[in-house]
Amino acid sequence: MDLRFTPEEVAFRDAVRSFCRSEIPAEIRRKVSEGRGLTKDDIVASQRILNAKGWAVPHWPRAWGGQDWTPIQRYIYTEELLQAAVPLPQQFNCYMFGPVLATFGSEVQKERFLRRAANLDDWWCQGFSEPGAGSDLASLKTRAVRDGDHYVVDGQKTWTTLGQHADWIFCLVRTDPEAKKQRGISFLLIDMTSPGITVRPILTLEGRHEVNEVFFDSVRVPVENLVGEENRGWDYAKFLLANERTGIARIGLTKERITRIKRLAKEMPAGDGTMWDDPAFRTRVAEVEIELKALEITQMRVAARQGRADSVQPDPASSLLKIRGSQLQQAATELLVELAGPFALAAPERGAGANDPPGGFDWVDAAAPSYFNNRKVSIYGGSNEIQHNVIAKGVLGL
Amino acid sequence: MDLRFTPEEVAFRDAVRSFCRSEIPAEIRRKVSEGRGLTKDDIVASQRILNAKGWAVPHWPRAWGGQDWTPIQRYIYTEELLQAAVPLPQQFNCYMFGPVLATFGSEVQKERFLRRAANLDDWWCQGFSEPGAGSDLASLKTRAVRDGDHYVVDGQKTWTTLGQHADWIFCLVRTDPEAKKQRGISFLLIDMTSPGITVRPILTLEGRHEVNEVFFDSVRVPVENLVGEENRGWDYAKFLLANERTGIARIGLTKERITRIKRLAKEMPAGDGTMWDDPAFRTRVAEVEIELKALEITQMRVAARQGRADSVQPDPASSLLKIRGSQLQQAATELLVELAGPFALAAPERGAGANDPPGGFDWVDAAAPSYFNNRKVSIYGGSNEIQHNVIAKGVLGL
Amino acid sequence: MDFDFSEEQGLLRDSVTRALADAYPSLERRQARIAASLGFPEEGWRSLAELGLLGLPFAEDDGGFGGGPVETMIVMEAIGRTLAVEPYLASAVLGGTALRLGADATQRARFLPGVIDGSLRLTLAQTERQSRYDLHDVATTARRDGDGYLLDGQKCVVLNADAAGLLVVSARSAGERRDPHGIGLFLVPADAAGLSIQPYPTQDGGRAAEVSLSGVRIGADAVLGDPQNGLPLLARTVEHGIAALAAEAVGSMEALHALTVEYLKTRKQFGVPVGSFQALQHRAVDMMIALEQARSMALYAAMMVEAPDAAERAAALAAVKVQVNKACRLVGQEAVQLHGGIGMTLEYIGAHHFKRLAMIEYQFGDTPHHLRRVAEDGGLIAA
Amino acid sequence: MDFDFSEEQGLLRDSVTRALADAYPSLERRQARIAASLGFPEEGWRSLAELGLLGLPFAEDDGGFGGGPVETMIVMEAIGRTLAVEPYLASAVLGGTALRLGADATQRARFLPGVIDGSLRLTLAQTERQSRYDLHDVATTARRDGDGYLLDGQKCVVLNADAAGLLVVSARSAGERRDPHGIGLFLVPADAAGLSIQPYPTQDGGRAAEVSLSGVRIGADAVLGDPQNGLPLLARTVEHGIAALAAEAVGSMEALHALTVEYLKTRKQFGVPVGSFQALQHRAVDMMIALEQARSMALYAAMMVEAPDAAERAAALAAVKVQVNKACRLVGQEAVQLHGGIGMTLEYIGAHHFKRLAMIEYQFGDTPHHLRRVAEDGGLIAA
Repeated sequence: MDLRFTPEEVAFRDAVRSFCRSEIPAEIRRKVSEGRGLTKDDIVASQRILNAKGWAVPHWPRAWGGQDWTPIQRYIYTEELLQAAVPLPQQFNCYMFGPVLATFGSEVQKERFLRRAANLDDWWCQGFSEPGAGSDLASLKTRAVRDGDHYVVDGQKTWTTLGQHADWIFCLVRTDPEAKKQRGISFLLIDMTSPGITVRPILTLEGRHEVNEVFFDSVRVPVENLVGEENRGWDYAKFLLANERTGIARIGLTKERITRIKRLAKEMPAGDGTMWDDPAFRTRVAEVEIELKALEITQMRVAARQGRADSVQPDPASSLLKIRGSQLQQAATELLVELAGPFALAAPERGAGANDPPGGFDWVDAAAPSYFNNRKVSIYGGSNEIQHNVIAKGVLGL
Repeated sequence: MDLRFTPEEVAFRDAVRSFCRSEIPAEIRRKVSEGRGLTKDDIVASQRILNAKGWAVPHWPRAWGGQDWTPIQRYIYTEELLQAAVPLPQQFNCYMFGPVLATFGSEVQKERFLRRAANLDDWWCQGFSEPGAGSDLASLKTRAVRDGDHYVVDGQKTWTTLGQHADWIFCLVRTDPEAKKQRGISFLLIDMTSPGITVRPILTLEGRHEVNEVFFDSVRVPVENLVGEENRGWDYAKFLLANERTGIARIGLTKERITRIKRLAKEMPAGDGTMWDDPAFRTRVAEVEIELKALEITQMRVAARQGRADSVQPDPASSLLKIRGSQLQQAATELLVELAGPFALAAPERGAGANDPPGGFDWVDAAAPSYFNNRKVSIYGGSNEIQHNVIAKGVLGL
Repeated sequence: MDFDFSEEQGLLRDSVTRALADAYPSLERRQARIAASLGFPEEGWRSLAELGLLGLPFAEDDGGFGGGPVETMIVMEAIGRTLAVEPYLASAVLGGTALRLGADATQRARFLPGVIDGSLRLTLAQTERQSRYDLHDVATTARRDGDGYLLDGQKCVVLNADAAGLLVVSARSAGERRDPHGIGLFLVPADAAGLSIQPYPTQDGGRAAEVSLSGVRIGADAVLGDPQNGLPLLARTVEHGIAALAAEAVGSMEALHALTVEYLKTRKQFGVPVGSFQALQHRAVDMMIALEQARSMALYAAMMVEAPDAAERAAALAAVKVQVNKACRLVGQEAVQLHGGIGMTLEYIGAHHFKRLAMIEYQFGDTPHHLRRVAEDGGLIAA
Repeated sequence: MDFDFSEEQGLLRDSVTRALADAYPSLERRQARIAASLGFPEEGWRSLAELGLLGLPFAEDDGGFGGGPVETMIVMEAIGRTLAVEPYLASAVLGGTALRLGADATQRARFLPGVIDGSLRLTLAQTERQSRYDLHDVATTARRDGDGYLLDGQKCVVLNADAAGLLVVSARSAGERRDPHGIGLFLVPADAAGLSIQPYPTQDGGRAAEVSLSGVRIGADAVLGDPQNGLPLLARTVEHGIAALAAEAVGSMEALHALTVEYLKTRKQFGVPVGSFQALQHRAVDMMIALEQARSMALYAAMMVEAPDAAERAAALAAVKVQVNKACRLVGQEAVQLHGGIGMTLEYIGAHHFKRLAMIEYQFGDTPHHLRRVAEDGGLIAA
């Protein structure tokens, strides 16, 4: 048992750390750090820098741009990106679509899509959730009916993150309406420019356009865009959702937030000094840091276990990481709003002529939106309630 | 709307307050305050003083020693006793047995038992819970079979509080084994000296003998000891359990604990001063006080509502009072243990020759036992989980 | 002790509830009202005046209706339930309290008729860059200038300043930045020379502004009470603000809790209503407990906000804010969580309740601020 | 990075687990062991010596087995799981660490053989009436007296003092009561003249004592390290105590959580297993999360307790204690609650786990104490 990184792991960490800080534009990292929205160009630019280095899709098969990293290296890589406030590689391209296609796609599909996905030449989004099928995904209703060389798709998807930027969407569609719930579902790739697709924005709490509804009205999709076998889409989705958990605790993100909070606290007046001089505030920060340290070790324990030959399944501990990780991400944003205090009330849209930020603090208007936005992390990707159920059943046997 | 006490209510409060402090022996009140066990003699002595004043059973019918107090007066009375660390009138005699008998008993039974119960001439205990029937009381198994002028009782009761002191036990017994759950249950009064009764102590967390198992082996009970009608005992029990909620939040008890904690904190060294000089500790005390203040108003709202002619049913808000009241009783004991700190480790049984209490603090050994003992308050009388179910169903309609 | 409304209070409750329900029948209509240039429609304000709500707290001798804290509570609860954006808090409660308790006969005669008929709106300019929630931390200066004063300084996050005709401004006529002594409250017309207002929307659908004062000249008649000892008046003004916010929070939480319970009953997942899951039931119950505890504290605030003993009153209102803040957070967060995705979207009224509740936590002092005040003063229970 | 036990560590784990399971097969047997005059049976201590556990932390040159913090963690976890009452913490961990890190060659030669073969038990006498958890708060005095010292003072809640042959006592040879400088550690034989031990049982089945020193004379050879600068050694000793307690807590929580889950599966109410209620399931999950987070911190403690940087080490161990304390409270309280009445009775082993976990919170510093230390030092993450 040795709980320290090996010298090789330390060297790797330092390499990732210095690359992140020297190569990714500071302006992009500032936006991430402040919790302000990124433009599509920001995300593409950052990912292409990573991809040029060979680091956009390290967990993919070597043939498609992956790196044969150990689980610990992958863990280090993700955490370093997060701590440097570098946008993670576009999630749908890199952590969902890519792994599924590399595993279940045809050679033609791989050739056509994978390298473009890694470089964000194509932007992929996800078409899983429907208005009546959120956590209960298997009850989805969007259907695809075979018509010659095409499927004809009708239905509606929702919570489609950044679908407004997307060139392609990978969808779960019902191809056999007779089959029970999980069966009869297929995994289809759909060109977002196809006639019959409408994208409607949904504004989230903080007022940002992050998610969409996507409507399909007799959309014709070539059968060559079916992934794997018809009616086996549920298997591919399960594979994908297990992959989604990678780095789900977002330790590095919360660390970066805490670091920033401490820095800002030293500049925020309070009483005769600053907020950092207030023992009660420091205590609340420390509580989050301590819980985060424990979660960091827990995450390393999980990562180390994944490195063993006998464990190819996703660890049930990923539910634990999801629950506590999301809680700590949220706790950090609560501290940020507390720090902004009376100034948190001001909204970012200050309008023309209003040059001075509230109280002269240029970050306070983004504090509450960051808090609002982060309420989602305990909801999406399988809500924390679902994760509790998973542990109760899968680990405790209740 | 006037949220203050009327002058009459203030006068009443002052009268109860001064009576408690001048008439109830200080030694008994000290034991209550420190959370040390009372002897049977302590409890009897205290209750007889109250009864001589006419205050042991104020909520009983006037004919049997009650006072025509308003709900607000009853509330004031209970809270003042608690705040003065006066033992409340023996619960089973005064809040359970008495009201049931006064409402459902025969005149002969009332004449025989009620005045003796009010004066603690007879000590009553409760025989409801069974090993397999705790929160799910209706599944009880102890049976009573009619044999001439007697019932023959066989079975087992558990969690019988202070049954070791009891002269009598009021029991729920199954008289019709064919009937479904709630039906077929009768309410029987049993002399604890009857042949066939065995009492076995159960020691609770803090090492005290507070509860018992009571075994019935062919115990013969005269039929005249049946309360009301055969097989209608469940109705009487429901009536009793609704009564049990009276003053269930125990605001006064927690107030008394907080007062004591503040006093002790001023004497407990910490750093260059005392624990009371520690802003973090004071903040934790204040949090409990604030929550308690809110609960006090909530309890007054409930009490005021009970005073209205159109509400004779127990208020569903009593579940709320039970939940939050028990949590605050427990929170206060946690603060007490925190205050005792390293000295909390010492157990009360110090043995001969060990005259010096740990660190010289004569109260610290009772801190943890008080914390341990108070874990029960969120379990008994319908656990907090059951109370949550009650509100979810009865108030929210879920 | 009596927790029932009087007949008049019952009528007030009915009328204000009906009027606001009419004005705010849907989220769309609320957003349309917010889109007005001041963040609310003028006719909305006029209808509050017509209902008599703007004169509610003032004495009948001053042309008001002689209402007290309970009446304000009734109005603010209705505002909270409907998420109404008219500046009742800024003008009637904050500005109104300062005038009601601080103005002399001349000032009352001059300003109150307009306040009551709705033609004059007020606000309180108190927060500063460095003050956080400390009312006694005032860097804005009021220098003697002949009979009057010259005001210089910056005020932050002044509620609805762009809709106000008159600002109540705290400024220091003597002493060091954090001295309790030397603070005065001054009445500054919105069109005063040297006054600049930079308005902006707030996170919760309201409006506020940065206000800068650069050599703003005011006369002797613009001083509210004692120019050197105005802190008690400012404190009482903010205490009324806290009592009003508590009631608003209760109204909003009540609405949000009802929405949540309704959602749990109707939304199905895995073939059954979401509300059939016991874990969610218990959390809805904990929300209700928090709501009821906050409701009790809103009543306590109404009872204590006119209490004569300043220390007792201050401790009580601080305690109220702590309890209400905690309830705002729990009820708001749990509502979003129990709703799932829909709770995250601006298309859902519940999301707007969540945001308003989140912001109430940071108005007039957050939880740690007031908790510290209660603790420093030795708590609520004498020992 | 590698979280697996080495082969030797695996063997150690198996043997200690087996031995303690044999010694503690039931609650009745545990209570019978406690009934022994010292609170544990002598043969229990001997069997630990025979297993080599008493020599585990000492260097092979000193006759030990050269184990490190991971080995101690393994033993303490097994002790926690079985609620064993042998004074391993007091003697092997606390006394052992003080000697291992502080004793010179002569002292090692004189004492370690007995410590390792079990004939000499140790303990640490540190807490004083006014010290609370502050190691630097020492009123007990050590006055020079010829070559040696005269010790005077009172020590409180000294673990298993009545079973110890040698006490490691903190005392002040210079400076004021709370000066970090001027503190020394002194070795005092249990039979020293002027030493008085008043033993008593503890809440959790263990034993402790009030120890008074009245002109206790010790020689120069009884000073452990620097008599004026012993605080770092004392701090390191207590850090090892915290690491050991963390492991013990994890073992106990693991057992208690398993008991709770088992109870939920078997106990029926309303005709179904209690564990079929979702609200209880989710709470059992939260217990598991707390347990796993504490387990991570026990590992972190083992990793950091020998770290060279004193400030980093202190912050790490303080953080460990905070997290473990919180877990002890949550897991203990929830276990009792989910068990219902049975969890309240001394006839149930789970109740004894609850009490031990409750007391661990208050050994070597409670949550507020260590939280303050972490906060004062600026936290764990550099900013």
